[in-house]
Formats: sequence, C-alpha cells, structure tokens
Amino acid sequence: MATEIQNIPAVPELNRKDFVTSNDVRWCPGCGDYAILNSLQRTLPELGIARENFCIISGIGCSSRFPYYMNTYGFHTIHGRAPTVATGVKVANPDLSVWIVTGDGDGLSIGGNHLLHLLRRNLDVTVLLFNNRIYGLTKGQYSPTSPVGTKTKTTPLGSVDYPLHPLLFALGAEATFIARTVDNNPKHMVATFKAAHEHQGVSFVEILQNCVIFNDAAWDPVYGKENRDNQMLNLEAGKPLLFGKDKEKGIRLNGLVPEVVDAASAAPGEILIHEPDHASPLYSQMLATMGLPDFPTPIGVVRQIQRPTYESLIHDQVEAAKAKKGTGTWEELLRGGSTWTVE
Amino acid sequence: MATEIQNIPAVPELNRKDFVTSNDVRWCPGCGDYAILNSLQRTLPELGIARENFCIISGIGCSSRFPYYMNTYGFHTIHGRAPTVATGVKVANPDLSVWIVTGDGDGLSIGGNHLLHLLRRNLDVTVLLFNNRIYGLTKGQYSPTSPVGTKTKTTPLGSVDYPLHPLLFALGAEATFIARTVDNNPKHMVATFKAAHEHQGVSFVEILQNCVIFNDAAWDPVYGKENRDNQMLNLEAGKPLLFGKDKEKGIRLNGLVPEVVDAASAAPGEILIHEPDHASPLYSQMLATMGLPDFPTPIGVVRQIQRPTYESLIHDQVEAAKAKKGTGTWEELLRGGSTWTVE
Amino acid sequence: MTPSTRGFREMKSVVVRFAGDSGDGMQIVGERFTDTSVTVPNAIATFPDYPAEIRAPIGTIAGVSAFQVHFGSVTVLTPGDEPDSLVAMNPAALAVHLMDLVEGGLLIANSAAFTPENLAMAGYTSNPLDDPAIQKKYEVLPLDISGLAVESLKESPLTMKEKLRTKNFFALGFTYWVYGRPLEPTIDYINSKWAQKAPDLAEANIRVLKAGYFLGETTETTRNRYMVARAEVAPGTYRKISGNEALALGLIAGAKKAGRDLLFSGYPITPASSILETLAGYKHFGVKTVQAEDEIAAIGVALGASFAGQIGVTGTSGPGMCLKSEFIGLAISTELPLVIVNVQRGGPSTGLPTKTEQSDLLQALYGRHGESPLPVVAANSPSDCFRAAFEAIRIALEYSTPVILLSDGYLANGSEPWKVPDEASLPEICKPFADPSKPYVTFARDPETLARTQAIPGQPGLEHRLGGLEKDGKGNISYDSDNHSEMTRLRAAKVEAVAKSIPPLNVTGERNGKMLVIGWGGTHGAITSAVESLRLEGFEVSSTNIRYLNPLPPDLGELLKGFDKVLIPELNSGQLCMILRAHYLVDAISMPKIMGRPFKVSEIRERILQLIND
Amino acid sequence: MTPSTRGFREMKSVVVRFAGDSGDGMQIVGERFTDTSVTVPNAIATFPDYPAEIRAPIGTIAGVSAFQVHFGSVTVLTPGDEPDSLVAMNPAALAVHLMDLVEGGLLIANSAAFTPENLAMAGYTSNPLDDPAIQKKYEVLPLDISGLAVESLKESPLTMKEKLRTKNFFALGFTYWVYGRPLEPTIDYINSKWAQKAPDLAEANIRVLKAGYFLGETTETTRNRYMVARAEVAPGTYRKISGNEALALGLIAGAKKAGRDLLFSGYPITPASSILETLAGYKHFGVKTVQAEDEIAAIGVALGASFAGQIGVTGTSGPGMCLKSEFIGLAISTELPLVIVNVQRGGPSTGLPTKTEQSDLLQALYGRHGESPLPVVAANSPSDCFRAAFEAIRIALEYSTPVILLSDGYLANGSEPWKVPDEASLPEICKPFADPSKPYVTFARDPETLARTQAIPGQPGLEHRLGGLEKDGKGNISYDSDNHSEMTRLRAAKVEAVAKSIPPLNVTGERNGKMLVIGWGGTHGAITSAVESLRLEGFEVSSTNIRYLNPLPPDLGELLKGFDKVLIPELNSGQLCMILRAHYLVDAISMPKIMGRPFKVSEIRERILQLIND
Ligand SMILES: Cc1ncc(C[n+]2csc(CCOP(=O)(O)OP(=O)(O)O)c2C)c(N)n1
Ligand SMILES: Cc1ncc(C[n+]2csc(CCOP(=O)(O)OP(=O)(O)O)c2C)c(N)n1
Ligand code: SF4
Ligand code: SF4
Ligand SMILES: [Mg+2]
Ligand SMILES: [Mg+2]
Repeated sequence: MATEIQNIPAVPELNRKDFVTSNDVRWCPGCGDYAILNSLQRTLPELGIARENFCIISGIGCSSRFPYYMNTYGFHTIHGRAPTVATGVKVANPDLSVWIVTGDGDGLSIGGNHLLHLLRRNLDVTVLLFNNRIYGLTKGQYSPTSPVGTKTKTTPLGSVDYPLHPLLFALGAEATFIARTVDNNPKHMVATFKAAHEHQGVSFVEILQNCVIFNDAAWDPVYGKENRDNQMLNLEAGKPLLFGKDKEKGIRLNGLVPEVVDAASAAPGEILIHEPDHASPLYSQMLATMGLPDFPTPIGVVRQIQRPTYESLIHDQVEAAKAKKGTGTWEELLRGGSTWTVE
Repeated sequence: MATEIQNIPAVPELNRKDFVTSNDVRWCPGCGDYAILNSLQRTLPELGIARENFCIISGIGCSSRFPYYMNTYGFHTIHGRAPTVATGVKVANPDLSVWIVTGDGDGLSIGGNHLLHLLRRNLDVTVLLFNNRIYGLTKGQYSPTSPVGTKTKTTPLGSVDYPLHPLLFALGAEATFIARTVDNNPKHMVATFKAAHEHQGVSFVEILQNCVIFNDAAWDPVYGKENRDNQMLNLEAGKPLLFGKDKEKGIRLNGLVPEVVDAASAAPGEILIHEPDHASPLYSQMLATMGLPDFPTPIGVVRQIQRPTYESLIHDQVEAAKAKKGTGTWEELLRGGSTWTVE
Repeated sequence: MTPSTRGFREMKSVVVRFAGDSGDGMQIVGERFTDTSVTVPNAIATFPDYPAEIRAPIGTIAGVSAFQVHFGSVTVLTPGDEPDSLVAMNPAALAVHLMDLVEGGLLIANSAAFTPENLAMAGYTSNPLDDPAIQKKYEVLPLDISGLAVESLKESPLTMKEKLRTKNFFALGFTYWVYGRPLEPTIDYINSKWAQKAPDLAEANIRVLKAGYFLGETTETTRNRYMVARAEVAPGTYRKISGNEALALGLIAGAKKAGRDLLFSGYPITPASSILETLAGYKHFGVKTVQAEDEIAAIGVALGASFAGQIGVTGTSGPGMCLKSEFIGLAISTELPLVIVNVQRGGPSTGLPTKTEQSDLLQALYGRHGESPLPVVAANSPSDCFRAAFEAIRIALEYSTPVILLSDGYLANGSEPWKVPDEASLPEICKPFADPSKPYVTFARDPETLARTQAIPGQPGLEHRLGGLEKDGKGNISYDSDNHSEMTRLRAAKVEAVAKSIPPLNVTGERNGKMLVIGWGGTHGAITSAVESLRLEGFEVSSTNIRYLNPLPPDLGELLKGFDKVLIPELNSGQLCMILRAHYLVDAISMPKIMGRPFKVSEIRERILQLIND
Repeated sequence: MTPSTRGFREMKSVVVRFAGDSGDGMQIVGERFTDTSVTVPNAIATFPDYPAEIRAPIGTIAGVSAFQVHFGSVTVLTPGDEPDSLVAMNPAALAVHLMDLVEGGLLIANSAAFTPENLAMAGYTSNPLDDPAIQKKYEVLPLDISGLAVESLKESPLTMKEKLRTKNFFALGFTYWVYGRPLEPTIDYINSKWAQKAPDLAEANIRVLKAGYFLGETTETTRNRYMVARAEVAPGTYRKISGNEALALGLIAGAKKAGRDLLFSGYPITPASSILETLAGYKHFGVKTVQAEDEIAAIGVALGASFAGQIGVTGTSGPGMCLKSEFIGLAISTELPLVIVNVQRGGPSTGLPTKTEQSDLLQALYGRHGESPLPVVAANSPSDCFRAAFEAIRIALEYSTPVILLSDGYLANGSEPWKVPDEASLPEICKPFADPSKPYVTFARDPETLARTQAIPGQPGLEHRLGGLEKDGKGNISYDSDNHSEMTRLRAAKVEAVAKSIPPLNVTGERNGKMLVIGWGGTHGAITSAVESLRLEGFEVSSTNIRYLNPLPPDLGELLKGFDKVLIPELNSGQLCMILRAHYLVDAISMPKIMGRPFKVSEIRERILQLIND
C-alpha cells in the first residue's frame, strides 16, 4: 500500500452512535431508507474494523444520500458512477472496507454498465442496491425495475419496458455473492450485511425498499404482514427450501423446472437443500427467477462462490514487478531505455 | 407511422451484389469480418425486404465499419452507442429492418448498458456482436471478453479482470432470442442471421470472430479444424444435443449439472433435446454456460421466446390515445387547458 | 362579494409571497392566487421555490416551500423583487423569508405554529412576532390561522388532521380580502377538484376560504387593504403557462409545422423532467416519448429518430448536458436536425438542483471537442419558451443541424399568462426530404442555408451511410487535409448562415445613449423593468435581450456602437460578456450573480445608476 | 565506413521522408534513421504519419504510411516543412507525398513497385517516374529496390516473401549513403533484435542494408551527397523520447516528488492509448493502471484513487473528454487533485483519429456545466510533455484541483532527443495530508493557495463526506445563496491563485516590436523557427508560447502592450485568440489551420511577412 497511514490503532469498541452524523436525515417520514440506515449503523460496529477504515460511496438518488448520514469516510458522487469511484478507492487502498449504496435507477439505469463491470471484476466491496422500483429523488418516474404497466408521471398510460431483474442481472455478470433482503426486517438486514461483508469479493445485495411517497406498498405483495409467510422464502445454507406459516411448503425440481410441493407429503430428499455454493450456476439461476405469482420470493444469500479479487490481483502484479525488477529508481525512470551522452 | 414514404414498391429481386457498396473494404487481409460481411450480404436479399428498408447501425471499432460496406441505409455512430440510435430509428419507423453491428469492446465495454437495456426492452432489431476478444481498431488491448491472463499492450503481465460472457449477459437481461455463430462457417451464419431476423423481438447473436492481427487463432480451440467436431455443439430445435465426429457424444443432466455421455450407451430419452423455447430459463442458462474445457461450445439458437416488442407497445399507446382523444389539433394544442379571454 | 374600491389603497403592482412547510400547501394557494389574478385581469408573473428534498422534516428550514406572485395593472415582467406581503405559516418560513419583505410590508403569520419546538427548529430563541424591532419594521399581523380554520369546521365530518390541512385556504381567503380579489375562481377550482370525489373536503375548503375572507371583512384586523386595478391587457385568448409546458407545446407546434412527428427522449432530472412528463400526455398528437436509461441514450434515441425522418428532441439539465456532448458532436458531424434542451440549474456538478442559474452558456457554445459550432437559442420568459422551442425546431430542420435551446429553472417553473398565438401566425417550417427521382449526394448543400438535404431510411434508391469520421461532400470517409479544412469551414458557415434568418434586435429605449444593458434568457424581465423605470426617470439607458447566442444577431455590432457603456447582467460569472468582448472588442462590464436566484429589478437599477454616474 | 566529407554538399539541416505501404516497414526505417542521427549527434525531430486503418489493402492510397526525420547541425524544432528527399516505396506513396517534396529534391523510388496494377490503385494512368515534368522538377532516382534486395540475398535461406520484406533496409542503406550516415547503430539494432531469435533474418537485413549503402558507393548513381555536420548540442545525457512516453514519465516523476503513488486509469483511444500502455510497464514504480470499461469509469477510478490519497490520473482524446466532463465537475466541486490528459486529435466527433489538431482548448476551459474553472496546462514539444505532466501534477496537488493537460497527436507520436533532467532539478511537490491531531474542517483553505487540505480514508478522527452538491466551508450541504456565491468565488480565486506559481513568459526576441506571435502547445517549434529566421533577416518580430492556458500568465498583458500587432497561429479556428481578445481587448489576429497537420514554418513566416508589410 502506498499512502502511509500512521500506525493504525487497535480497533476501539464501537457502537451504533459512533456511526451517526450530526446531519439531519432528510428522507420522507416513513421512507424505508431509515430502517436500512439503522441496520447498517448497527452492523458496522460489529465488524471489528476501525471507523476510519470504512468508506461509503454512493451515486445520486434518495438512497444515495446515505453517506451523509454515516459517520465514516463517504463520497456522494454523481448519478450512476459510484462503482467507478469505489474501484479507485479500493485499488488504491485495499485495506478499506468499501460500501456502495445505490438505487434501482442509479445502479441499474444510468449506472448499469459500471455495476456490471464491478461485479464481473470481483472487486472486494459490498453493493447495497435499494430497490423501490421508482425514481424517488426526481419525484416519481418509473425505473428499470418497475413492472410493465406502471403508471407514473412519464408513463401516464403505463410503462412498456420489460423490467430488469436485479439478481438475474448480477448472475449475468457472474457475481460471486448475491443476496436479497428487505427493509422491514432489521435482523435479516444486519445478518445479510454481515455475510456480504465477510465475503471476499464483490457482494451484491438487493434490498426491497419502500418509497412511501411515490410507490407506496410496492413490496407488500411480498413482505406485507398478510403475505410474508407465503410469499417469502428464507434462504439458509444447508437448510431445506421451506416456506409458509408452518414451513409446510417446499421447493423441489422437476427436471429443470422448480415446483412448490406440500412439505409433509414430499419424498425424502426431494425438497431442495439451500447451497449458496452449488456446483451448478443453474441453481442460483433457479432461485433468482423465483418470485410472484407462482413462487415465493427468496431472501437471504442466493449465491456465494470464491474467485480472486480484482484489487488483490493488481497488487500482486505490482509486488511481483517490484520483486522482479526492484523498486523503480529515479535513475531508471530518467535514464532508462537507451541514452547517449554529449560531452 | 409518421414519415410518409411514397408508395413502397413491390420488393424487387435482389442479390448479394445489390448490397455491396463501392467503398473499399478496409479490414486487414484475413480478418474474420470479411466472411461475416459476405454472409450478411447473402442473407439480406433473401429476406423479402426492399433494400431501402434496411438500416444498419454500428458503434466504433473494426467491426463497426460494417455499415460502410453494406449498400443499405447505415449509421456509423459513436463508440458503444449504436443501440440508442437504433432505438430511435426503430421507434420512429417500425417498418424498417434494423441491424446493429458491434464488437466485444463496443457492445460490452463502453456500450454494455445500452445493450442491456435494449435487450430487456425487446426492441425488434438484430444485434450482431463480433467477439474477437480484443480491441482491434485501437491496435490490440484486451477486451471484456478476454480470458484472465491475456497479455496485451495494456496488460503486459496478463489481464486480471474476469471476463464477461456474452450469452450470460444477454440472459441476465432476459433477451428473447440468443444465438451464437462462427465466422468460419458462412452457411451457419446465414441460417443464424435469418433466424434472428425472423424473430419478433430483440435478437442477440454472438459471432466468434478472428482478429488475425491482434488475437489470431483465439477461437481455434473451439472451431479450428482439429477441434470443431469435439468442441462445437450444433444446436437444432427438436434435435438431441449430440456432438463429436460421428455425433457419438451427447449431453444429459445430472440434477442441475450437465454431463457429457457416450451417446450409444445413453438411456433412451436421456440425451437432452434442444428446445430454444424451453419452459425453464435454466435450460438456456445451461447451454450458455457450456464451453471449454469441460464442454463443447454450443452454436446456433440457444433461446427463443416471445414477448411484445417495445416499439409496438409505444405505437399501440399512440394509436390508443388518438382513438380515445382524437388526433390532436392546433386548437387543442394552443387553446387546451383553461383559457380566458380579454376583449 | 365583488369588492368595492372603498377603503383600498391603489397600487400599480403588488408582490405576495406565501411561505410555509412543504406539507402546508403553499404551491397550491400560490397557484390559486395566480389564477384568480389573471382573470381580473392583472398582469402577473410567479415564482415557485420549493426545497430540494422530497419531504424534508416538518418545521425545518430545509422544508420551507414558497410561492411568490407578482400582479399588477401595468406590465409585470418578473415575479417581483421583494414581497409587499408575506404569509408565513410557521417560524421556519419566517426565518427564511422575512428578510426579503419590504420595510413596512404586511406580515401575516400563523401564530398557532409559533410553538417553542417550531421556534427552536427555525433557530429562534424567542418569538419573533413579539420582537419590537420586527413589529416596528413591518406591519405584523399574527393570526391563529390553524385554530380559526379548525374552528370554522366545527360541523364538518373531517378528522382533525384533515381539518388542519385546510389552513392554507384560510390564509388564502384572508389574503384575498386584503387585496380585494374575488373568491369565485377558487371556489370553482375546489369544486371541480373535489366536489365529486370528496364532497366533504370541497365543502370544508370552501368554508375555510370564506372564513379567512370574512375574518378580514368582519374584524377589519388590518389597517390597510390594497387594490390593484385591472391591467390594460391586449385583447385575446390567454392561458397561464409555465416555462416547461410552453416549451413542450412549442416543440409540438414546431414539429406540426414541419410535418414531422416529434420524438422526445429524456432521462428525468430536475428541473427538466416536466418537459418529458408533459409530452408524455400528448401521444394523440403523434408525439412519442422515450424515457431512456441515461442522458447519452436519450440523445442517441433522439438522433436516431431524426435520422429516420422524424424530429428528435432531447432535454436535460447541466449534468445531463455533459453526458450528451459526445453525441452532439456526432449530430454536428452528420448534420442531422436535433434539438437539445438544457434547463439550467445551479452548478457545478450536482450543485443546486432546484435553484436557477445561467452558467451553462459557454458549455452550450464550446462544450465539445473539435471545431463543433451549433446554433444556440435562449428563451426569455416562461411563455416565451414556446416561441424559443419553435425557433429551435425551425433552425434545426432548415439548417440540418443540432440546436441547443437554453432555458433555466426560473423559467421552467415560473408561470405567466400567455397570449395564445394563432396557428397562422406561426411560420411554416420548410424542409422537404430528398427527391428519390434525383441522384442523392449526401452532403450537397442548399446554396442559401448551406443545409444538406436529408434522405431517410425507406426512401428507395437513396441508401447512404452517415458517420462521425470526417467525410467529403459525397459522404465518403476522407482523411484529406484540404477536405477537412473545407468541411470545417462549411459547418461553421452554415451555422453563421442562420444569422440571415434572425429578426432585428428588439431594443427597449433608444438605439443610442449612455448605456446599453444586454441580457439573455430569463433576465429579460428584470432588465427590462429596471431600464423602463430608469427611462421614466429620464436616464439615457436602453436594453436588449439576445435570443440568438450563436450566431449572434447581425445588428448587434452596430447597436453597441451607439452607447458609451455596455452592462451585461448574467446569472453566471460573465459568460456572454466574455463572448461579446472577444467578438466586438467592446469593454463590456459584467454584472455577475451566482446565488441560485434571479436578479432583482432593484439590483440592476442600482448597478446601472452606479455606472452611469461614474 | 565513416564517410569522409569528400563529395558532400554541406547542409545546415535536412528533411528525409520515407513513405510506403503500411506493410513496407517505413516506421522502422524512420526510427533507425533517427537513432543513427541522434548519435552523430544531430539535432532532430520526427513525425510519423500512419493510416487510420489497421491494415489497409496493400498498395492503396489509404494504406500509405510515412515517417519524416528532420536532422540538423543547428537547432531543430519541427520535423520540417517539406522533405529534401523522399523515399517512395510504391506509386501510392508517391501519389500522396510527392507534392510535398521541395523543388529539386531527391526522389528515390522503388521502380519494382511501379507495376500497372499498383499505378492504377494509386490513380496513375501512366508511370510518373517517366513523366518529363516530374523528372525536370525533381532529382528522380528510380531504383529496383525490391529486385536488388532479393538479388543480394541469393545465398540466404529465407523464403522469397521474407527476402522481399527486407527491402526497407535496402532503401535505408542507400539513404545512409546519400547522407553519409554510419551503419553501425543500425547493425547493432538488427543484431540485438534478431540475432538470437532469427539469425538468418538478422544476417539478411544487415546484408541488404549494406547492399543499399554499397550501391551508392559503387555506382555513384546520384549526383549529390549531402552532409549535415555534428550539431552543437548542450552536454548531458540524452534519450530519444516520444510525447506520450515523456508524458508517462512526467506523471511518475510528479507522483514520486509528491510522495504519492500514481494510479492511471484509461480507456484505449488513439492517440492517447500509449500513455496507458507505457505506464502499464512501470508497475515496479508502484504505478497501478486500470483499463476501465469506458472513459467515464476511467476518470471515476482516478478520482477515487485521489480521494483515497494517491494521485489519480486519467488520459484520453477528444471524444473521451466529452464523456469525462461530468466527473470533472465533481472533481472541481469536491476540490480533489486529479490530472486529465487530453491528447487532441482531429474533430469534431470521431473526426480524424490519427491526425493532429488543437481544437479542444475551449472544451478544456468551458466544457462543463456551471461555473467550473480549472487550471489548463499544455505541452509544447514531445520531450516537453515530461515537464508539462510534472507541472500538472504539481498544480493538481498544491491547489487541490483537477488539472487538464493538453497534448496532441503530433506531440504524442513525434519524438526528439531529450536532455534527461537531474532528479534534483525537479521541484518538490509539497502537499501533506491533514493532521489527525487537529480538528478537520473539510473546506478550510490555505491562505496562500486557497487549496483545501485533504484527509484520507484510514486517517482516524478525520471522517468526512464529500459530494457534488453545493457545500459550505465545513463541507455540509448548503442551499444558501450567499454561500453559493462565496464558494463559487473561492473556487475561481483558487484557480487564479495558480498564476502566482507561473514562471515569467519565455520570449523569443525582444519584449517589444512590430509583431508578437503567440502560440500554445505543439505549434511552438514551427513558430519559434519562423520567428528566429525572420529575426535573423532583421524583422522586429517576437514570439512566445503559452504553457498555462488557465490562469493566463500574469505577465502576458504587459507583454502584449509592447507590440503593434499580435498574431496567433493555432490548429483550430482561433480559440486562444478568442480568449486573449476577450481578456485583453487586444485586436489579435487569428491564423487558423484545420487540416489535421502541424504548421509548416514557411506558412507562418509568410503570414508574418504579409501582416508586417501591411
Ligand atoms: C446525470 C444525471 N442525470 C439525472 C439526474 C437526476 N436524478 C437524480 S436521482 C435520479 C434517479 C433516482 O432513482 P433511484 O436511483 O432509484 O434512487 P431513489 O431516489 O429511488 O432512492 C435521477 C434520475 C442526475 N442527478 N444526474
Ligand atoms: C468514446 C471513445 N472511446 C474510445 C474510442 C476508441 N475505440 C475505438 S474502437 C475501440 C474498441 C474496439 O474494440 P471492439 O469493439 O471489440 O471492436 P473491434 O475493433 O475489435 O472489432 C475503442 C476503444 C472511441 N472511438 N471513442
Ligand atoms: S421519495 Fe421515496 S425513496 Fe425518496 S425519501 Fe421519500 S419515501 Fe424515501
Ligand atoms: S485489427 Fe483485427 S479485427 Fe481489426 S480489421 Fe484487423 S484483423 Fe480485423
Ligand atoms: Mg429508486
Ligand atoms: Mg473486438
């Protein structure tokens, strides 16, 4: 590492308050973002990392105001470009814990390409994508995750674009860690954030988030009180894919087609066991495609596999070059190549 | 449709020469692009479309010089942005047959986001992505499809970025038609181009293309004379997934994991039958992930499903609005809303 | 209920500002006051000013939302410098806006909201309404607006929360009384909005509105009432229109006159979003709208539509302009018609998204690599956005070129009465496609305009290729030196040729004198007002507003010669000033203002006086 | 083999151009000729000129590749206007380049390539070598270069194709004979390159090289030989360096002097790619390179690295600059150090990727929305790219600002001998990070430079947030009007403060006189050569080159006053001229050239003479 940071002190005891800034939080009352903020402020102190080594980087959007409310290093960049700045930060200093906060518009509309390349490169950062299926900050236009037919200011007759599916998108980039969580379950959020942090490589976390002003209750069919038991599938590694109030329903495969079955009457071993590191990427694909109306929506860690990280490979090359050629000197820099002398 | 095109004449008999321009073709001798050009010039006359209704739109790159060599309407736009211009053209005039020509850099590096959104929107155009795993025009830097470790001018110690997989990328966008073909098989190219054209909706075609100057023989492990029998799997709808010199090998599924088996000794029905419209997207995913070193590389139409096209939905809304409100008049335009009169 | 003029003080014009929390409905009452005034008729101009946050926390400074109306019996060109009266619904609103109120102005405050918590949130340690200094400086009128509104709804079945929410109409009613305005237009509005869906709500709002009015009537709480007489308004049909609405209509009108369909492609961004939103409601005019994945895609889609023979338009604000710059270069190189709208906001970077500024002029002129000139047109008032947009389309088509149309946040959101033009008064836009019976030369030019003729996909026999590499007159790629020089010259000459179609400058005042004040864009109203008032006082000062920033009006050089001094007020650091200095070697004086706000008339007056007396 | 001066005509300087098909190895022989000449030593400057296509079809006009060397016993500042001799390997090369050859110049043509097919491809209907007009105008010397090369390899085991490929060394050998240059450096080069890997090839090339030389020696085919004496070169260590190489080294040197690591992030684009490529080979200097997915990402990565405490640099050419503009605004708003390199090429749009131009100056200055000033620095010769890059890093760090560094295709690819500086001669760059023991105020400023102090992630207790919204001095978001005005002023004042660190202008000639010729960037050599030659002839003309385009050198205004006329030659339509006219109200005369090519010394001379005699 290049920049000299004076002897990093032993990590002091931290708590939630250490991560709260004095800035007034300026989201609409009732916005799902509050709960996410709270959950992250509860997560970070538990990671054993000194506060100064956290860096939170966002684009533009309601969600992207996030860094201002976290008492860490933060960068509220420009619309859609947080992954690029995060790449610079992490390559410059791999010791930092870097978090990207983005929205469905910021991350998947204008910023889709950067996210794609971030994911495929496997930079060791965590991406929190707040999916409220709407543009909040610009006051309610449809987003790339809005379902067909969504009526908004720009689509008075309903949107016509088939939406992007965040998890399929991440799979298309072969991301090494893919998870989903919900803004109305702080415990699940904290657990998911921790898992994401622990993953060595890029972690992509979709957070189903409610925009109370412009797209209220968009996720109620999934996580509303009446629906959550039957419409959410809680993924736990090594546990069977069961859901329903009494875990009475399960998922099995019929060839390549998943099916919902009655857990009680299923044959032994028929209900799939959750393996985030399943040998076949088809398994993560199956989970990612599950959702309304035919299937419950999986939440938790969908996929986690290992691959070297981008920044470590870059640093390895730098170190290898130094080892091989010796650290570059002024002499070599200025007088390298072929020179001649005039007397 | 808005622009008045004077009485479109009956489509005359066309042949390859009608699509050749007087411009000198300026690719390197031996470049795979020649064969692709030839194949497209052979395809278009057979589609029953008048020459003036073809429009070929490209970005920047060796591949993107394509429009200059096709005697149709053409637009050599800017790097990575062909999908956006194509969207404007097709929305403006859905009667045109619009083809996008792009490269692995143009389409997947700088232009990845536009391609992503084009695919998810399902605009009825055909995308030909020339994948030579290198930046040709800028003289040989690695591209997003270059394998890890590729040594180029910008990566003297080998590239460290995990590559993008074009077909997985297209699947991540839930593209409705996904195919692959190879620059050394004109017959296969023509057939694939025709199938792509016939698909109503976006057609994504990856073409394995050889850059003789900067990445020669990159695809030889797949389609080189010695390898093609064992390393290519020719997909045909309704036919079993067989390959090998004498079609002696086949693909079967073990749970979610595909396996290569001896065709002769396989149980009846065990060898998968190719269904581009398979009920589960996992099937296309399986095909897309197959390739070196464990599997043959599928060529042909990987996936084809139906969904309304973007431009037709837009036009339907325009027509519906006209039907409902009557075609807008000057009176309504200028004096609509609430007015008052001063005398 | 029509007020007599008894007990009124006559005013030429009055500025009223409503300010409160974002949740207090200030934009709504501002709109109502405006609509009522236009029907008097009065001349009006308005300026909404809302917070950057969607919903800032209630009662905070950040959450203050305001709406200013300027109405008069004489010409009204700006929303007014300083309010003559301020309605402050809470302490935060007072804290933000009181300093603008004219000395002696009327301050109506909702005393019910001046609770200790609210005062603290606004940064007050004591109640400013009790402050003798404030009481001396202004005509302070504390009213328990919340309480009186609720009181008047004793019988209503609404919940307490709902009742409280009507308080804005109480304030409005009282203000109507002060200015002797009719209640009917507002009652009609309330009925048309709620009578069907929520009759109780309609009923309650009307009751509260009247209660506010009657409070004045019965208590005569305030010492003065003010009367603004009917304005001498030119006969015709009017409608109130905001800048972005007018712009949208101007685009449709231009496309209609050209006989092409309009395709507008945008990506949401404040303060440009409402152009896309407005146009999305005009599908039955054949308008197609595309919400693209970003600003680059948006202009690409628009350019594709133009290539295909429609008229492609894209619109955005500053940050989005940056993203469009590469594509603008392609449009210049391929010489395709295209309109790019920039509704400017405070910069740099994300800057001040909800504030106004004119700081993108040099970007419009030079914000691309290479020699890439294009025509730049600016709108100068909300309703003028119609004409400016129409002009942009005309130039784009007749000169086969991209055109940048500059508006700003102040024009976009501000509104004013617009005298609706006749269709016949709009010029034809003549730009036929290439004739398929003749050989097509891609870059052959009209000798007059230097425009190239467009052939479009679908036209048999005219197949051709366009692209961003340098090309020769036939459209073939050319790396030839002389050709590049010549094509560069031709592209520039074509833009210069637009000058021939520019009408003479409109000058306020004489064509010579001590000082010429030059503005462009939305400063028009403030500059004209300042200059007109000074002229009435006998000063030899004139002014003009430049709609065409590139090419510059051909008569500008001559005009400049008639004056001793030239002053250029701009909401930037002096961008037009730089251009004119370079162009005419005139020692123009810049008057920059970079505060996210429009000029006040008084600021300009003072600066002129200062310089004229130098 | 060292040539005696017997039989030679002495020349002060000579320009040789090698031209042939892209496959003919013209760049290689040009490089060899250069390397040989620098060791003489001669003063040199070179200009490679290759086709846009990777491999255009053999024998076509589009496929012609050329390399020009200018070498002299006196100062050589440009690659020369017109070649004194032209080596043309085929008819296409002749067709493209003959018109540049000076009258009476030596034309060496490979007659073997003048076949009917090749002539037709070049557009000739008859063999120009037989044309009496041409024979009269030039010293025409047709040589069967292909045949003679093959002939001399009778014994070699190479294939015919391989043998033919050595013909460039035959041409080189013959040219060496004409100019009395030593063969050893080339023989050493051939050996070091091929002796191990392909001894037959090394052997053959050496044989052919000598055969070319001996052809002259034995046949005395040409009437004249020319001698350029050793140049008076300042003592020191030299290396030949191209602009992009020098630029890369300057960046590393700057980072080293600042004690920060360099992170360069780019996306390939002609003619900037080789900066990224060069730096990728300097990993052992702690340099990290990132090939990003596009230019937007590239600058984002660089800005992230700067935020994290390293020095982030990105580089591109025109179209890529458009894409970076939004991020440049963010860097300005957050006041982070950053260097953005623009290696200009012919525009607009994709334009002429392999040709040179200076048409992005106004973009550099104004190509962003909002008030967003930044320092702009330009390199003026290939080796000067080192110093300019170093300066850009110094300013970026010391003033906490993004800096645009302008180079161009001509500088990037051209090369010249560079007198290697001592490390000690490079100034220290002093920009410490914030002190963690003191409270950190994000936008507190150094009173001298107005730079803000940077605290970086990892520093305990200095946690803070940056962003593109307007902020106050503490870094908190602020929508306040006065604050916006003040921050805008401060950002501008900081850039202006750079002026204090600018050295006085270097003037060629007196500080007053009839005419001052002002240039910037790569026109330096041509302008200085023209002015120096005219001064020798007694004309009162001076010149200067502006490295700092923003802020302008503080002594420029004073300098301008000393001259009757000001002429500004630029490879654009007059962009600097516009700036200086606006700034100083001086009636500067623009001399634009937009041909994708550098100025010729003679063009500038002529224009000066014309104006001086007016
Ligand atoms: C270049 C640019 N284009 C557009 C905008 C305007 N803009 C700001 S946020 C946003 C979208 C916000 O949507 P999302 O990312 O879903 O975030 P949310 O507000 O819903 O949390 C847009 C379009 C901008 N700031 N910059
Ligand atoms: C904005 C911009 N950035 C960079 C370039 C330079 N450039 C031209 S083509 C290209 C990549 C070409 O690679 P690919 O798309 O794979 O096409 P190929 O040449 O291999 O067919 C690049 C980087 C450009 N023209 N414009
Ligand atoms: S607009 Fe929606 S997303 Fe934004 S702060 Fe309000 S509730 Fe949250
Ligand atoms: S560089 Fe490669 S891709 Fe480009 S034309 Fe040559 S062979 Fe083809
Ligand atoms: Mg959102
Ligand atoms: Mg490629």
